[in-house]
Amino acid sequence: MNCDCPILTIVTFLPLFGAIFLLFIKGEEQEKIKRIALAVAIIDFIISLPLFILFKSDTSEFQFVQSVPWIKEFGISYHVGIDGISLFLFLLTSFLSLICILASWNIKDRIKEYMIAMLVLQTGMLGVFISLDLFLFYMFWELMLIPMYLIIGVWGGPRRIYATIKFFVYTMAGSVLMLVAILFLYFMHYNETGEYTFDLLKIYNLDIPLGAQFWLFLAFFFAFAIKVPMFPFHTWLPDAHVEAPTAGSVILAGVLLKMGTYGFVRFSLPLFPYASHQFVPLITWLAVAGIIYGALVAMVQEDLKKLVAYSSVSHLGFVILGIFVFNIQGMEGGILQMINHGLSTGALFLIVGMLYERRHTRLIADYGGVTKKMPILAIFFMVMTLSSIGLPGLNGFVGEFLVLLGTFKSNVLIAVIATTGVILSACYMLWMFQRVMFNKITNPENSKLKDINRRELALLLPITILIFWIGIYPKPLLSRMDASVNHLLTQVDEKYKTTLSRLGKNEDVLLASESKREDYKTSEVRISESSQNPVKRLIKLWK
Amino acid sequence: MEIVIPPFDLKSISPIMSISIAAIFILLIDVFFRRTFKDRLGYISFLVVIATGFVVYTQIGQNVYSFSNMFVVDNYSVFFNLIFLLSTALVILMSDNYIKQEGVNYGEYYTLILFATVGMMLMAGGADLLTIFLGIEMMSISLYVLAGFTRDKLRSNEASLKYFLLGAFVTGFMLYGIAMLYGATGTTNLKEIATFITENSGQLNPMIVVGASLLIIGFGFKIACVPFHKWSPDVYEGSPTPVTAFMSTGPKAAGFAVFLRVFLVALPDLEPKWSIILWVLAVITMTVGNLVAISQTNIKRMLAYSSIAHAGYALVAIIVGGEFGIASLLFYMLAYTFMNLGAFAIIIVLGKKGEENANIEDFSGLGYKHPLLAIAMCIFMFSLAGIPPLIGFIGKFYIFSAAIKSGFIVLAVIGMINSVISVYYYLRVTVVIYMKKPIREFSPLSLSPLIIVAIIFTICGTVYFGIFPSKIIAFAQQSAVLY
Amino acid sequence: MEVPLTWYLVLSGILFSIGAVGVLINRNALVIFMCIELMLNAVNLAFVTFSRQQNSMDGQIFVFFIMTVAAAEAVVGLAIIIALFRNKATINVDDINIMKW
Amino acid sequence: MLNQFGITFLDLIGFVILFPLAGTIINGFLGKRLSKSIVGYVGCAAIGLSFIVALFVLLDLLKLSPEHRVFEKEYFTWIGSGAFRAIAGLQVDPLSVVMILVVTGVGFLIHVYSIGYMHEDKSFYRYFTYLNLFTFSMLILVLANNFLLMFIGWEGVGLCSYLLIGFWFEKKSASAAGMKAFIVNRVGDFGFILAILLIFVTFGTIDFTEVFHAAPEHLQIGSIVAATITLLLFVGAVGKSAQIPLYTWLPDAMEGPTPVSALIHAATMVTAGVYMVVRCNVLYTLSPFTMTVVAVIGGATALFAASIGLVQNDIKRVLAYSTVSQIGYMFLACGLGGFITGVFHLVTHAFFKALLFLGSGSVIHGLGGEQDMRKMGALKKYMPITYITFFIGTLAIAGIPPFAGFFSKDEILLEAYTKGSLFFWGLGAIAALLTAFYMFRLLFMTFHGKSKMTKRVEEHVHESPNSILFPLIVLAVLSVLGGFLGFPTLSVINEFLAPVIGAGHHGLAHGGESHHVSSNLMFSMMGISTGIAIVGIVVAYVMYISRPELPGVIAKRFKGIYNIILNKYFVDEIYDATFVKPTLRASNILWKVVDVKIIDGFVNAVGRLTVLKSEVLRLFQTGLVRNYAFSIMLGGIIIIICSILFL
Amino acid sequence: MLESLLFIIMSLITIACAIGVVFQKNPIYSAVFLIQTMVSLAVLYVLLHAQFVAAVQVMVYAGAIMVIFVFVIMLLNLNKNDMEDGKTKMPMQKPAAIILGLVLVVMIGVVMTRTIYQGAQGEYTPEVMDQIGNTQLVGKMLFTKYVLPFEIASILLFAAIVGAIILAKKQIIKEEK
Repeated sequence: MNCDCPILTIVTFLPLFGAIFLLFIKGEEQEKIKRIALAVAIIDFIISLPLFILFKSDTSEFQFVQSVPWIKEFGISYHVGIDGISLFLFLLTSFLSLICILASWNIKDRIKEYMIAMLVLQTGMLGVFISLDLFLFYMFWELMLIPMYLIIGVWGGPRRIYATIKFFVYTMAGSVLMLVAILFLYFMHYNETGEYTFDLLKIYNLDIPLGAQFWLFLAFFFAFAIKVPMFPFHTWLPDAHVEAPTAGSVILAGVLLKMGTYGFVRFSLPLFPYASHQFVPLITWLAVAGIIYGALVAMVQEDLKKLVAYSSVSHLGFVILGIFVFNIQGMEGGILQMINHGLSTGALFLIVGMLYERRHTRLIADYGGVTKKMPILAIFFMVMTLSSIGLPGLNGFVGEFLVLLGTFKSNVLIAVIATTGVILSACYMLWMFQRVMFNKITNPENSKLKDINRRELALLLPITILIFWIGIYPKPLLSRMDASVNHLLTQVDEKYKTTLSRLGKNEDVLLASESKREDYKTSEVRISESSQNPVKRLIKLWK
Repeated sequence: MEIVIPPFDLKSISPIMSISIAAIFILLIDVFFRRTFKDRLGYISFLVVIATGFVVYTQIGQNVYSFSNMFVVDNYSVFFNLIFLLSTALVILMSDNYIKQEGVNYGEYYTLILFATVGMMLMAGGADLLTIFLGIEMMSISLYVLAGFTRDKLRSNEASLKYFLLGAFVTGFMLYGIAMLYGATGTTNLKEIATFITENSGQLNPMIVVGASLLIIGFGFKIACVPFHKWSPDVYEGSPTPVTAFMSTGPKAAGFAVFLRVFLVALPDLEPKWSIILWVLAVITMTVGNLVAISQTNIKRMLAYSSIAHAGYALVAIIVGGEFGIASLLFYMLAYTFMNLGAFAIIIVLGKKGEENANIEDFSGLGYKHPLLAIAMCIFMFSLAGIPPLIGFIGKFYIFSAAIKSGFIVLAVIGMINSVISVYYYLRVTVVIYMKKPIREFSPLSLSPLIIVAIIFTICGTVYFGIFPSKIIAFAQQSAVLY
Repeated sequence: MEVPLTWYLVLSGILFSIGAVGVLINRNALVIFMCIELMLNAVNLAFVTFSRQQNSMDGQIFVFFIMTVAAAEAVVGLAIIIALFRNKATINVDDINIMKW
Repeated sequence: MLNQFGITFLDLIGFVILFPLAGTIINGFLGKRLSKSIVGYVGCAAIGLSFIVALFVLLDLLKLSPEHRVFEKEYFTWIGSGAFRAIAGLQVDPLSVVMILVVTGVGFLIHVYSIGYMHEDKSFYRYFTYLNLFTFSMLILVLANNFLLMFIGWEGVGLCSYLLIGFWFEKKSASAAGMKAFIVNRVGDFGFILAILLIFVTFGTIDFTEVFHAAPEHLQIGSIVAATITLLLFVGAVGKSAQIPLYTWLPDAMEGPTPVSALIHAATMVTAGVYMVVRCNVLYTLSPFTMTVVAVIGGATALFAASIGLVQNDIKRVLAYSTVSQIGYMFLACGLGGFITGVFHLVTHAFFKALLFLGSGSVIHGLGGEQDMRKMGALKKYMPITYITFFIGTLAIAGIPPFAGFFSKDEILLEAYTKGSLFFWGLGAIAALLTAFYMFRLLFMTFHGKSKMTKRVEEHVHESPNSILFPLIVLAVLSVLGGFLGFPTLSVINEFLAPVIGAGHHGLAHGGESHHVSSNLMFSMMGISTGIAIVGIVVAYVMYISRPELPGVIAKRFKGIYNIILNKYFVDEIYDATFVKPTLRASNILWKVVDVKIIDGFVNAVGRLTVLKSEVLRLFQTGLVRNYAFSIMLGGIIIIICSILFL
Repeated sequence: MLESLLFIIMSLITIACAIGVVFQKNPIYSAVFLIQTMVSLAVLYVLLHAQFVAAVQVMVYAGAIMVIFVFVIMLLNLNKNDMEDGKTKMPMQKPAAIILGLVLVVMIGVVMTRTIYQGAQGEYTPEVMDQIGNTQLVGKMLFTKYVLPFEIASILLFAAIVGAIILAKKQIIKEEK
């Protein structure tokens, strides 16, 4: 906040400048291009790290804010900032982008264009997470479609064109309605205050009539639900994943899908609290359906990437569930799960990519016994698999558990059904792992496999470290989220309650955020006390 | 009978005059100094257009009626004039190469383009149905000829004939409409028509209504809105590519200029009627345009349908009306000029003599062979599809925000859905460019410096004004008042 | 002044319609063009009638300009037809459809 | 209680888990480059050191007065979100100390054993990594101070079990068994997670101390919440401890290396369920209904598994079913309120079952991997030490005094009789009979009678190396002596564990009061159970030593029943048909029909329809001028008509 | 009375000739009918006191423009049969067009008869016109109020001529090869 240096802007636009710089380099100098792109990504990542350290976890205000008028005529400003919700997604993005560029080292075909697309994509994604202006947000939201579209379409698999067009049109179809809704909000704000502005923070204060809330929510919902993708809108995902090159899949799973869930948190909930509450049954059921459905369908996939893609549907069901239970655990779990999914699924795609590079097939049936030849990969693969199925001690569990906890508090039945997802995820992931990595090598092709090289190790190792870190000590993340999530929920709650009281409904609302912040602090104090004198405390407790 | 000759406010028509004179001079130069200036005519006309642009620029804020209220100069017309001149200038830049290559490097070409520009300027500045009519005819006749300019080509002939026959046919309807308005109100002056209608608003005058409807046919034809659009795909396909580029931008903008001025200045009292008609027209226009564009294989034809669809979007601005609507129309027209001309410029560059690169499939593998051109083409396609941060997006955004502001939410939603459909076929071009293997050799490009300038300029416009549209928006807002 | 001016207008309407129908049903480009001229004539009649009705000259002046334009169009139109004929040796508009769909 | 360093060993409890972790890390990262002996030393040392620390911890704990024998060490907040917090902390109390001693103690022996047993294996270091990791997880499980941390251990051991079962991953059956184990365990975990959620929602905390403290005040006895929580927890326990209906994974788990079976699938991990039930005894006592369920399932499993064990021919499978059965006993005890008895049996079982497994491992090792008992026999002379230790183990499990199993099993039967009813006693008694029978059947088939080994095997048969024999001997000693921990009159373990039961201070606890039973009853029960065991042994002797043709005759006569039992009551097949197959079929339908045809079909249909519309609409563009003119005129007239008539 | 009679006769001729234009197979006959239509219209213009327009109608339209038409017809040497070969591609076009035309007639007729001009009357009554002279008035208007359109018309004609020349030139001259 007090940082004068516009660190967000630098991090966001540095890749873009990198891309522009790359334009002037001859396409033949592949090595140089790769190095430069990598350097840009590394620098970008390093610059983004201070955010984590400088971030103040005791405030729900947006930090590192920068606000410059952009298109004054429309009241559009370049307003960026992050809070505890977007911080990690932002960092995740810069991290995964770096990984992806490194993962694309073996691309031979038009590397220059590829790297440019990657870097532009990075700017787009980073921009989405920091935008505090609806217009800006929409702009980045659409901007990142193009490079992604190209990455899938140019460097993808055999059915890439179908997949990429489907991806693009589907996503676009969702987001145009959002644009209408954004415009509606804009004019609504004008009608109420006489000020033309797209500033999210100002529009937050808007009191939207209930009927309008319904439609607006729906408009945003489609955009985000398609992006997530939620259960019945998910069919673009397997196609896109299967056809995308490795890095494309990683980015797609790791970051792009988070845009939808992030959108729900950042926009849908605080803007339309009443409608959000009204839609809870529908959305939670869809989410649960997604969890189970994704898992079941993943189980019978024959293609590795498809399997992971469907598992994404399942995992993101958890995220959505967490967001729409309106309590702090659910929301924090949801956000954490976004990051977890980004890491573990991203890594899974990396691994699938590594296998694919060696064997040029993604069919599970073509593998078997790979562990024998690639023991190091097997370890990483195992870790990612376990993280994906939510093994305690790894990151997946923390998020999943918090989501389930939050869900359980608000709807036991749904929580119970969602928990079955835990069983199913073990089924499909382990089964897949078994078929790919275990058993005897039956396919002679597999006996020629080489274990991962140093570059690939460098891809997987940091992710693994993060996976363990989040699994074992997620507090740095959770504590940074806490204030923002709390603030968000309180905001939603208050608005919802006023709406209800205006409607004359005095029904007892299940309070979402029970001002947990104090609780949390006291618990910290308690720990420090207790560790000093545990016995005394125990005696006190016993009496 | 004493004759009082009114003062001639030549200043107000100075742009028109300069262009007309230049046109005639170019013809003369071509006749007398062909040897020396044969290859320079493009430069000369370009410079004239630029110079005229400055003249027009000085007219900002003048707001005068001149020549017995036949003609008006206001910011609205200035803005449109600038669009016309922009489009003319770019088309001139793009033509140079083309007409030489096709062996039709005549001074008449530039003359006619300039005359068409004169016609458009008359349309934008016409304050009387007569002036407007003459402007339309001036423009149309020039375009009929231009469409058939490569006259040894059957396609060109056919385009020309179709355009001509249908244009003349529609002119009949439009004139009948003007006649009816005249018969009902006793005047052809826009302001006076409005005054008359306002004063006698107690009665529903069917003649005015029918007259207005007939005008919709006439103007609708010029802007190619469904169901008066059918000429445009054929004509766009058959005409010489620079002419197609020209037709899809300047004259179309002129059509909108007239459309909006006539309906907002002369017939505001009938708004409840025509806005519903236009609502329906807008919806079917964008839908049909976008839908049919999907199945096109010829890129010029595809762009023709896309241009129909864009006309549908722009119609929304007219329906919305008001300052916001007008400003959005102005902006949209400018945006469209940039991106569409850019796209055509690329098509021209890739054209070979005799066979223009007309099929979308011919672009296969362009990304491998000519990466910069490919990027440029993609930028234009994405801009046309309305994807940020390009100018097409801002334009669409502007129009639909105007629509939403005035409560046309359904219209906006339909428009948005349409723009999704449109994404599909614009994407196909990029798909072909980047994701298909080349099916043929690209001939070595003969890039004339002029067309490079044109491409660079359109790209810069498309991108820069997409990211920083502030200035233009301000200008459009300031120009959004019909004097 | 026994002939009501409306009759003239009705006549112009009839002429206009005949012209329009003529455009739709003829296949000869020249005849189509003639029918268009017929339509313009109908418009002229209407203008003159209105002019008479309102005791103003504006309508007649308009007719003057319409004639000018008609002349210009005629010149261009015939030139186009000739150019086409040179290439294709027909002016049957039904045969002129290499560009469609 | 302070030593010269100013800290108690209680404070050093962390080292108990740190050593195995360190072992894991060292072996995991460097193992490939280290020599096998170093790997083995590191692995054993890690556990050994843990064991030593655990011993000191025990001593320190004993210094405290019984009601203060609870010590918590909190390290950091693991998950903190709103009011929810899970603290990474360790809890030392008599129960956990008993458990860590068993885990590290038995674990150490098995590690030592493994050095010999696994020596030929290429992935030696991997094996020790897993084993150390397992110990680490198991220690977390038993030392955790809250449910969620316990769950980490819980899943951690599950993971290691998975990895170790599938250790020879190239064997399809092994990797499949590992997966089966994991997934079935997950089914149990499903219950566990829900239980944790419900506990948090009910009590606002998941800390053991706080929950158990609050439970009696919050919940009525027999309240639905208590029943639900305990039932859900029990689902978890059922999964982990391989009880009906989730026991099927355990026999398959025998695909793993034998020491693994000994450590994980006999001595420690599978008893985690029992540990958990005992740990939550406060909650369980609040729900009599659950207690009954626990008892019934325990008893039923004991009998059921024992009956399967009767006819199995794979030496390890027999032991596996016996394990299932024995754990059933423990649950039976717990369900009847005899938590301490359950723990007691857990401990003794750990000794003798580890012994038995290791013994069988020794046999298998000696026979070069043969596991089918029908191809053994007369090993007595080839492997005398193995035979003796195995015989001790068999006596222990059969419940012959004074071996360990006798005391604990007898106590359970006593418990069943006094607290429960004749029904439960009956279950236990029959199971005991069967146990004695099948164990001696195993013994006889393996070590006695005629050799049925193939020639090739026979030439290679040899006594195992010392690293294998040493643990056998130690465990044999423990199997002999272990029972005296719970010797009816001077029951050390009862006294030691008493504070844990019922959270020590409220009146609901009624664990470990076998003292109240009249000694008359006690001794008659002892007699009866000894009698039962002897009957079993005699029958086995008759059938397999004196009249070896008898089993075949019986099998023929009761062919139907025999087949059913031989095929384990077709439970696997039933599960396959009722759960696995339908799920897969449903998934296939979901994928191929719902996903591809319906949902995606709809999406594509929208696209295709648009293109179709496009194709149809473009046909209106005929290329004919007159058509165009017509459409212009038609459009114009429609507009005019509309504008006049309708607007 | 005479006037009405004249009107009726002339209008009938006009309509008949117009129909003749449309339905004649031979373009040359169509042209002749068109000339006749225009001449009869000129008579009607005179009846409407628009002598100048009537004169221009005869001279420019019937004379000049139609002469070009005939000229072109001759030039292209079209005969009847050119248009007869081959079936029409649009069998429904003709009846539909006639129906549409009828609708149009009815519509325009209704509108024209229902609407009476109610605005202010201009100063140029037939009497005034007869007094000043129709042609003078036209001239005056052209150079005062309509000076701009007049000038534009000149450019328009210029453009048209340029266009016609470029299109109708015999061949594209291969540029100085």
